[in-house]
Amino acid sequence: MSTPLVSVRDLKIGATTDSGRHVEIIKGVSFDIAPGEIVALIGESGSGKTTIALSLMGHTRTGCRIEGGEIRLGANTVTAMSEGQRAEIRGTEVSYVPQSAAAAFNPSQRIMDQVIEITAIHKLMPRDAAEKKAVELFRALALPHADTIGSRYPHQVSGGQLQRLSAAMALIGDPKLVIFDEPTTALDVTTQIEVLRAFRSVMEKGGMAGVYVSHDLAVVAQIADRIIVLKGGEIQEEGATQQILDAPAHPYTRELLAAFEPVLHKPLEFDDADHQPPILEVRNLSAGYGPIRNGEPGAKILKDINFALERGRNLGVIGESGSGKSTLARAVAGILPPYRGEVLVDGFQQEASLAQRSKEQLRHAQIVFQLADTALNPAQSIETILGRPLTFYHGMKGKAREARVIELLDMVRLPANLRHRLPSELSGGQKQRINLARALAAEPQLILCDEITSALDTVVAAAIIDLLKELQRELRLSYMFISHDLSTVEAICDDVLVMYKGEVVERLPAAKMSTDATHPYSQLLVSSVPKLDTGWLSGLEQDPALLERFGNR
Amino acid sequence: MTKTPTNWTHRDDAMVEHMIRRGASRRDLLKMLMASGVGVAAGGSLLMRATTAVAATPVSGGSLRAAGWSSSTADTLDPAKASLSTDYVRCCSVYNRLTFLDEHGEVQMELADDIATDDAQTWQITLKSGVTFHDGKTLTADDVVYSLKRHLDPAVGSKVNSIAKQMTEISKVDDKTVKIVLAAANADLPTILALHHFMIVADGTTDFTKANGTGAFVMETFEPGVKSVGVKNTNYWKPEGPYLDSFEFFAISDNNARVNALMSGDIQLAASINPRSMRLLKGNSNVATSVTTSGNYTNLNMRLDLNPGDKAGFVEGMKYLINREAIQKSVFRGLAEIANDQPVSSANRYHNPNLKPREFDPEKAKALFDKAGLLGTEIPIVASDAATASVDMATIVQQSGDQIGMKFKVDRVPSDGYWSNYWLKAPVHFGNINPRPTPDILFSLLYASDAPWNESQYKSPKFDKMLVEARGALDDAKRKEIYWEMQEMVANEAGTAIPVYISNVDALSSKVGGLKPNPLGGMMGYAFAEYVWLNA
Amino acid sequence: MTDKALSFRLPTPRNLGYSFNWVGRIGLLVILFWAVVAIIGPEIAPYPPGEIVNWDYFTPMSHDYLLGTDYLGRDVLSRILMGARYTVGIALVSVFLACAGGVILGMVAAVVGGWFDMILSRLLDAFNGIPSLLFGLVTVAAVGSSIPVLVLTLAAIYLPGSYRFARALSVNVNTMDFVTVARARGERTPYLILREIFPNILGPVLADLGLRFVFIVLVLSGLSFLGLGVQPPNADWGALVRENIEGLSLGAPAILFPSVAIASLTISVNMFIDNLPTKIRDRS
Amino acid sequence: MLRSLTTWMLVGQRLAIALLTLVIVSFAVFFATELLPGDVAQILLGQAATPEAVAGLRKAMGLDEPAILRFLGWLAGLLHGDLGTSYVNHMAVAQLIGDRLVNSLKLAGITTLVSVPVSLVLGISAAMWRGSILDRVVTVLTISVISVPEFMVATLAVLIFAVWLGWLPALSYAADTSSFTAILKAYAMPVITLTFVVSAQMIRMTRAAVIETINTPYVEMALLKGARRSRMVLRHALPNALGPIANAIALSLSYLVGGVIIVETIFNYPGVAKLMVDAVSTRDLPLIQSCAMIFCVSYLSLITLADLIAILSNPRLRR
Repeated sequence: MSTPLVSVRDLKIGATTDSGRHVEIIKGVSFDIAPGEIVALIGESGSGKTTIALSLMGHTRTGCRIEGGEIRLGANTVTAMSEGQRAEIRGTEVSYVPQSAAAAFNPSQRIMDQVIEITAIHKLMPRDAAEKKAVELFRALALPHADTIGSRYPHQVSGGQLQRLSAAMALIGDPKLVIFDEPTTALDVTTQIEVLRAFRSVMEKGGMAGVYVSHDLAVVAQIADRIIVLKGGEIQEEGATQQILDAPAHPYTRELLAAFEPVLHKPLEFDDADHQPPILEVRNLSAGYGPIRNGEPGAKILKDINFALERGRNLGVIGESGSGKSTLARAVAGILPPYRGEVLVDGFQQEASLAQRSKEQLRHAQIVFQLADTALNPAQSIETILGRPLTFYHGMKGKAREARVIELLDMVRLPANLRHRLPSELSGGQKQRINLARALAAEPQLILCDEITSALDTVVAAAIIDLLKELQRELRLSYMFISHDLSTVEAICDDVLVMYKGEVVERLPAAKMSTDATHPYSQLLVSSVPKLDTGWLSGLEQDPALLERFGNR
Repeated sequence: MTKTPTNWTHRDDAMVEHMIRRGASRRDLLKMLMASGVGVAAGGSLLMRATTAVAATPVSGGSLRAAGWSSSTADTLDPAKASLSTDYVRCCSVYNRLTFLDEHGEVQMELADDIATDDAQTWQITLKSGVTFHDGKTLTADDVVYSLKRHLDPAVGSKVNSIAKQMTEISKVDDKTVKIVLAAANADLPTILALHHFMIVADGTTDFTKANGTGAFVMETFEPGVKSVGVKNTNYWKPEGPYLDSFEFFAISDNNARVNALMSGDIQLAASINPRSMRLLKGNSNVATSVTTSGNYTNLNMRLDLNPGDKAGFVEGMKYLINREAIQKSVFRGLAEIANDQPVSSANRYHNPNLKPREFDPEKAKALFDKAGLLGTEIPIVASDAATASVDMATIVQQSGDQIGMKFKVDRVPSDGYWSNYWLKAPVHFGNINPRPTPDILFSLLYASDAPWNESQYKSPKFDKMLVEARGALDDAKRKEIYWEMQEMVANEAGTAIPVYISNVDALSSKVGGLKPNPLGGMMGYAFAEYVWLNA
Repeated sequence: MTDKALSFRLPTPRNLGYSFNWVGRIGLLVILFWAVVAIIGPEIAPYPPGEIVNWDYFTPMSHDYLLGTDYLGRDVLSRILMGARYTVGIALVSVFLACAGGVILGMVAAVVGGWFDMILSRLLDAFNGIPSLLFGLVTVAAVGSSIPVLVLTLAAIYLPGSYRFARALSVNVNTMDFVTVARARGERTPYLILREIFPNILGPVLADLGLRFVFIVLVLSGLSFLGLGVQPPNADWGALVRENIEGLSLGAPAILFPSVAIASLTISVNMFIDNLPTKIRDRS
Repeated sequence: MLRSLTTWMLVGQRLAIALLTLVIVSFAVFFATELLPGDVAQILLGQAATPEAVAGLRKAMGLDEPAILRFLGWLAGLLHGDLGTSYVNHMAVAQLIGDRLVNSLKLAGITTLVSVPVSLVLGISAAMWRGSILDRVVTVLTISVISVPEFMVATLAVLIFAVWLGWLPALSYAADTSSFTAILKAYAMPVITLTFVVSAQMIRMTRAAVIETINTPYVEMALLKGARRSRMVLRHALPNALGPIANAIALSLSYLVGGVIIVETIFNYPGVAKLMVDAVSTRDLPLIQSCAMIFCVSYLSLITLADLIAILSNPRLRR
């Protein structure tokens, strides 16, 4: 075994809270990376995987400090270097591919200037040589119009393209080590495949070593040679990819793998379900944004949507970003009044805009948003957040209200003492449970879930799905579940609507989705979901005509 | 005053001595010392050092920059409309009057060669010959008639319309003589014609954006509210023409800025500076001050026809309550003369010296207020910065009132529109009167029953009769006797309390020579431009 | 009884659950000092504020006049103690009125939006166009001058500025999902403003309030100079500085101490607001 | 860059709003002036304002027709560029305002050239080294500078530089403006005083805006590309903070035209602010309206300019 490119010995990273208490985030981690080897760091959010990856570049986020241990990268001992020296190696020895490329690109600078910035900072080569090299990288990363894309601004290109551009940005300085920080979590399934393929081919050609940080085992399986499983800042298990997939030793690893087994959904039978009107019915619904001119908004998003959702059953809505699935949820809730068509809840016609709907009508349908960070008021305590709907709809006050809040917390499997905390003190999963509890406080009949699990880790997402099912059984709820992740939809929904560019292209029972989807776009979606075997990506053939028509290159 | 202030400090002695070195007339000084109660023995030594005044020979050439204290877009070159010091300075430099008053208040001839009358009612004025306007036209009687008659036309909006009204007939006898007939005999006509508003303009002039006068300077630039520049009039009819080549006049309203501009050499003359700034100037060798006691005063008016003025004893009580010494010393730093509640100041020949000012007696005042039933009631006093130092004076009255249980509320109102909204109207308010050359003008303007500016609504038929009698009297001794008695009547009966006559202090660079005090006001009666010169 | 007192721990910020750095503490101390002076000031003043105690003016600090005398020979210390009540009182009330009015209108404009927002913004922009001198004069002429009028005038002059600032903040918060959820629940504008938006813009609004307080303290003397508000012999600190300006060239204490008083008050207010006590949440 | 329709429409809308505001201000100023007691005739005659003299003068000046008609007449005149004639000295208002406006703009211009760079440098460096000694010094300095009354700063400046040291002339306008250095010396003190007054707010806002953009992911990305602190702030943080900074600068500079009455009086600098004070004290309606219009136009144009800068600096809005 030649000397390892990177060796981390007993790394300790700590932080002091505002109350002066010292907290240890990374508790003594040691591992090596051989030249040209790709190592994956797997674990839930809060497990310290990103912190370790960043520490390889000598960078710690505000409040944290490297407190012990040693990091060696090639000939440099990063932990012993000054900030100036560390700046020297960033981009030339080691470079970083950010999690959300859309946020990591400076909105007011052209893409080319940012991609070749490393060569400018470290004066590696003159500008025109750098630009030529960048265009070659763009071609290698299968980016469309490789030689003109550089002159555009970040907001003028899609999320997937930006992610590949960030890879080009990282590789321009020919680093020895490239750090991928969950680059595909924010992408749609189809785009994710193109990005993974591009990364793998470029890494193989360049012979560089890599650190791939992720919480998605299936994605990591396609690209990493070795996997390190992390939890609470400590390594749980380490081993070759195939060995971890086939024979996980540590119970936590097994739990991660279990979250991937598709859980088939058994529709619930309610005795009096048939003679009641559908909980939600939508007839030729059309909606859009922008000023209304002669009856039609500037940007028309939804075109003539029709469907019905029986009481007690769950309807999944699946589609990629830009398919209009979130707009559908907002149109049904009345947040974005549709300019044509009707929405009926439990048989009653709903007014277009929520301002005209009665309190009772509004109570029946509650909406839960994806990003818990912006969905919970940071300045209010959990008790106020959950208490408000109780007072608003049911006029509950004082002791009764507090008791009901504790009940709600228990319903979503959260400890009662959590009610005094602020949203910022909770984890992603806990925040999403509070989101749900707030919806339940209104005792609705229908809950519109707008991608509530896509921002969560697989394990936490799975727990939320189980919770939804239990609540459905106890409270006879029905869900309209919007997501871009097929496996989640299959785990909870009875029927599925497939949406593409504002139209419903297909409706079929969720169970039959992966087997006999008829519409080509549905088939493309099904085939793009990564499987838990290392050979899946290389063995995947997708009809190029389909890719051309539907994949947003 | 619980504790009568004792320390008339050494600083103020030095200031008085400083004043002497600058040529304050001997008579002013004596009065100043008498009024402020400083023993004669102590005063003696001060006088000795005064005599070494520097011999002064005029030098011609150079350009002088002077700053007044207020100017606005309402500045004008029309003598009839002149209302501020800036207007007077400009008019004096560009126009001439028939007569003018010298430093001792005596009437001297200017454009007029001779003014004759036998009954003080019809007057014969003969003009000097060889006098030309700036545009070359020679001065004739038509110009004089036009200049005097325009004051009667309301469209002109003349400030001396009420005085000019007494000239019932103004006619041209021949090219060199003008006849003026008055409504009633008035021996002071020559002095009246020395007022700035009676400058002589060319016949038929209506556009006053430019100035065409006979004066010592030609107005080169005139920007209202900004500055005016006068250039030497080469063919000036007076034998001894102006010494300066040119002069520039503008206003710096902030007193401190004006003093600093002088000390840094940007300007050579700073008009009417605040007495408190004297201490700054003393330390600076190349700066001097010129003090003139010209009879300007700020007075407390109590309308006799309104509450509380109409209560018997209130006015007299207030006259006892005013601490004249405190006003003289702390408000004006000694640069004022204690007055005896009547308008004719010591600078005037007819001043009545044996009318003693009321001494400060809070107990007597308290008894009077008690009798008037006003003890403890809140009495508002209206004051504003428009009337010089009125706010400080009001505060002093308020303090004295506190000692004896009188509640005075000082209402400080904006100087904007003060003269039209509060002056003459509020029951108790402050006014400010500019110096007038003759008692006749003062009494007819301020205290006659039909006077336009009767501040306290003082109505006394006996007073009116004496006023007319004095006006016509040619025998000076008789006139003086009547004016003395009228002064006593005003002091005892009128509702106007005049605590001090304010001395006007001009500061100038020591390079400036020839500036002499003048009863018509500061800056040598605003006519400095013609008479001063710049030493090397 | 005594042991209970012994065990009584000083209510330091730490054990009250707040972290409060020393800069903020100094600021708070100075503010409290001036607040106490504002309340008891006139009573402990050695001389009545208006009384002329000395013929000489701008005298240096001496035994019986601790901070010397002013331009009329009055005791500077008593006038500063008297002035505290006016400066601290009037400025605080006006700044709260201006900011309360501005923030509420700003939030309503951001939430209601549409024509209401457009018209209100244009009106207040127009109001900013009128010079404050003209506005002061008109107020004195129309309503006469008294302390309440002075407070309302100051509040009116500074309301448009705080409106513009609060509206910009509220517009950002208004786009957040938690406001949309509250709207979807059927909440009306008052609830949205008070409970959802206001807590999130409180920080920056307080910082703006600190800055506006400084401007108000200075403009206060300008308006009194116009005759609007504090009548002689009383005066706020700004008026003390303005009337003793001649003392500047003599380095007289009569002008230095009021300026020091103003500076200490305005700096401490801003130091306190920039370092407000924050609840210890024990999170890194 | 501005070729797309939406940006032009945006600019057009802005101008329409500005015009509407101008009209509102004009009417507001008119009613305010009507509320003031006394009129031109009374003020001009001052102490000599006897009833018949006032009536005579008022008729002569044509002031007896109702005020609202005179105002509408003035407004109509404004449409074709005639600012009317001043009641007080019968000179054309345009001529009266003319050179004084040039003076005001010259002073405002020079002050802007001095204060904006100074504020930006201090604001950005305070943000760059946040929490350091420099940051604390700048923060305390800005607060203490703005808490010193303006007239004291001006008087102090004159005392130190003109009287004691004698380097600079006390009066800026009256000084000779022959050589360039003379002009510099003449403008030095008013510009220093105004910079003191104006830059405090700009520094605070710049610092806050830059701090906000420093905490963004793309700035951290620059750090991870090996960029040093200065490059990180100047090339990445600052361009995105231009919007709020431009706004703060616009608000501070709008003060420079209308609010500098104190500096104009102390340095005897004939600008538009002093002209407005004269106009109000003499109830000279056409002059008041014209000055109010100038203040409003400058205020609105600065704000609109700031908005445009905010739009141009952000490619997403520029389209």
